[in-house]
Amino acid sequence: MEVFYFALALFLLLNLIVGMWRVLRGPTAADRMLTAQLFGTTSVAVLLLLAQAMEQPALRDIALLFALLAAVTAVAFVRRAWPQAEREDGNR
Amino acid sequence: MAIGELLSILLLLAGAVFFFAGTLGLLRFPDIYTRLHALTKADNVGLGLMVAGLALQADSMAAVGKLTVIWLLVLLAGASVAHLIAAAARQRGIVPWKR
Amino acid sequence: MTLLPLIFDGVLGFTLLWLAWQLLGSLALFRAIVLFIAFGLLMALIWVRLDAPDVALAEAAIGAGLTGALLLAALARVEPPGDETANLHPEKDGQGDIVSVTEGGGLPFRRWLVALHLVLACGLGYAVLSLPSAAPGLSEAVANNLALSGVSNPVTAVLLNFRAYDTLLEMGVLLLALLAVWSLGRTPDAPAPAAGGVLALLARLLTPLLLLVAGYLLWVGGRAPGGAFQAGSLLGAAGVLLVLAGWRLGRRFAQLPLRITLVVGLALFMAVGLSVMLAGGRFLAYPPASAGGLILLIEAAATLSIGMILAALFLGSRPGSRGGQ
Amino acid sequence: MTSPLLFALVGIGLFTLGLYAVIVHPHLLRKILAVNVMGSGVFLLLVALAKRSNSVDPVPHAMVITGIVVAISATALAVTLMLRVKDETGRAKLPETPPE
Repeated sequence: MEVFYFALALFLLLNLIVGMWRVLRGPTAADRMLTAQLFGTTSVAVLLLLAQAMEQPALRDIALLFALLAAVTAVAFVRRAWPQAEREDGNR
Repeated sequence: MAIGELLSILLLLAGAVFFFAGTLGLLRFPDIYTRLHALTKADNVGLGLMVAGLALQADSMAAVGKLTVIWLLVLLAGASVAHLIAAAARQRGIVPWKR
Repeated sequence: MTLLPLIFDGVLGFTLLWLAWQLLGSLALFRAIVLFIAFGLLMALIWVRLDAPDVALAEAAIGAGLTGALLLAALARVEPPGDETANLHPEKDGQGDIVSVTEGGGLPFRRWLVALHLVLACGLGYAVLSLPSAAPGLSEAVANNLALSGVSNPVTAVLLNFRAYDTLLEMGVLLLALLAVWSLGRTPDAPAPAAGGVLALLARLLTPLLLLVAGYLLWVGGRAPGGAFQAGSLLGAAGVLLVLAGWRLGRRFAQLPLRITLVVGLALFMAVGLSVMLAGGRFLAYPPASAGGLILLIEAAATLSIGMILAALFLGSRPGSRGGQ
Repeated sequence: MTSPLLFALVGIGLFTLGLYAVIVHPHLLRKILAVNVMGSGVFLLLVALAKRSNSVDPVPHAMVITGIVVAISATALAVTLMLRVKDETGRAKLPETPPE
């Protein structure tokens, strides 16, 4: 069973690496941000699998933190990085 | 026990499939809105199936509860972020893709 | 059986290195920041694999919430808009090849620099590889004295009891950083209009949950991974979320109450240390009987202060320095 | 090759990459990112070396936790400094050639 968990975690990690292509290519800033969001969810899944595989229930707390904070970065992006660009776009 | 384990493996595998589909969609779909759609599938269904599979193996009800809370939180974050990004993208004038 | 975890770790390590290469070589700053956020996620996974769940919690609390928000806000202020955050079109920046970045320094200089860094990396690598493969370090000393510390989580015991000096001074460092930011920061905070709709709802739902989980981490820190720093970082993230949603501290709270909250962690830490001294002990050497309670007290105050300091650091300028904030 | 050793070497790699980027990039925000990567490398080395024997050494863990929190506050300070430089000079980059 432990091997299965690890294999699954590895599979998710590889998924994440493949998804990195979208961060590198874009094209828009929102696409990159979106991919970061997917990375967050994937990390939650990997952590839950590792919690089971390594028999460390404390790892679920880390997954809990990721789940709680998943939105903060994206909110910063929507509220700070994008509106700023938009406002000054209008001034030009 | 054996049936529970088998079911858990099936659920976890199904979850992995959804994560894979989400990544594939993220890479292959033509614009930001369709990619958002793909992403939320991995968020909601993929993680949901994984949580269900792991909950079958969990040793206490508290662990099951924590897993469920994590899933609900990811649902909340995923839905809100998808909405915020899509709204911001529309406001910025990114036109939805049409065939 | 033992091979699979090793493969997992190998993939993790190489991905981290590759990410660092890409993010440091990227010409587009926004892309570099997103890669840095992903970098933080992978770091948390590595801490888990190195049996350091306390560190992973701290990295998750800070890396997932604060770092990304801080850097994105900084980018919005520093970069002339219209190039990369705003782009609707594919960028024409090159591959993330760190050596081919053309700005600054001539080519011979670059070659020398690369050579020197290779020498440095090889030297450090040799030093690490030639270390003895098994070193108990201080783990035995900690384990032997754990019963006297008042807590059963060794990391918390080290942080708040055995090496409490470090933590005390670290609280001071945080406060100093905030003072420096307040005295240097000139850019006034331009409060965005209060958010409505989904964002307001999200902030209202998440903030109480963040407070609850912060309390949980603080409480559980005595016997399981968790503690003041992790809990404080969560409070800081809650503060950042509220700031982003357009919420500001009312004028009544922005002066004295805010300042009291900022220093209460350091002040209480000092007070406990000194009162232990007055009772005949040495500075910060708590009596074992009451150590657990004292540590929880200090940690609770430190959590509040750390959270407030981190949120104030994100805000950048002094709250209340402009009317109505 | 064991996992802790592997991660220790990755830490060295991160440190070196970060150091190179700090020297080479004139843009201040990029320097901030590079210093953060350097710091992560050092943290990684410390925690990896703490796991060499069977019993994990908690002292480096405690150091790294304080280090992570200090790193974020130092980053915030650096960002403020960078914004101040931008205010004074109009750009957040170091000049290509040093002033005479």
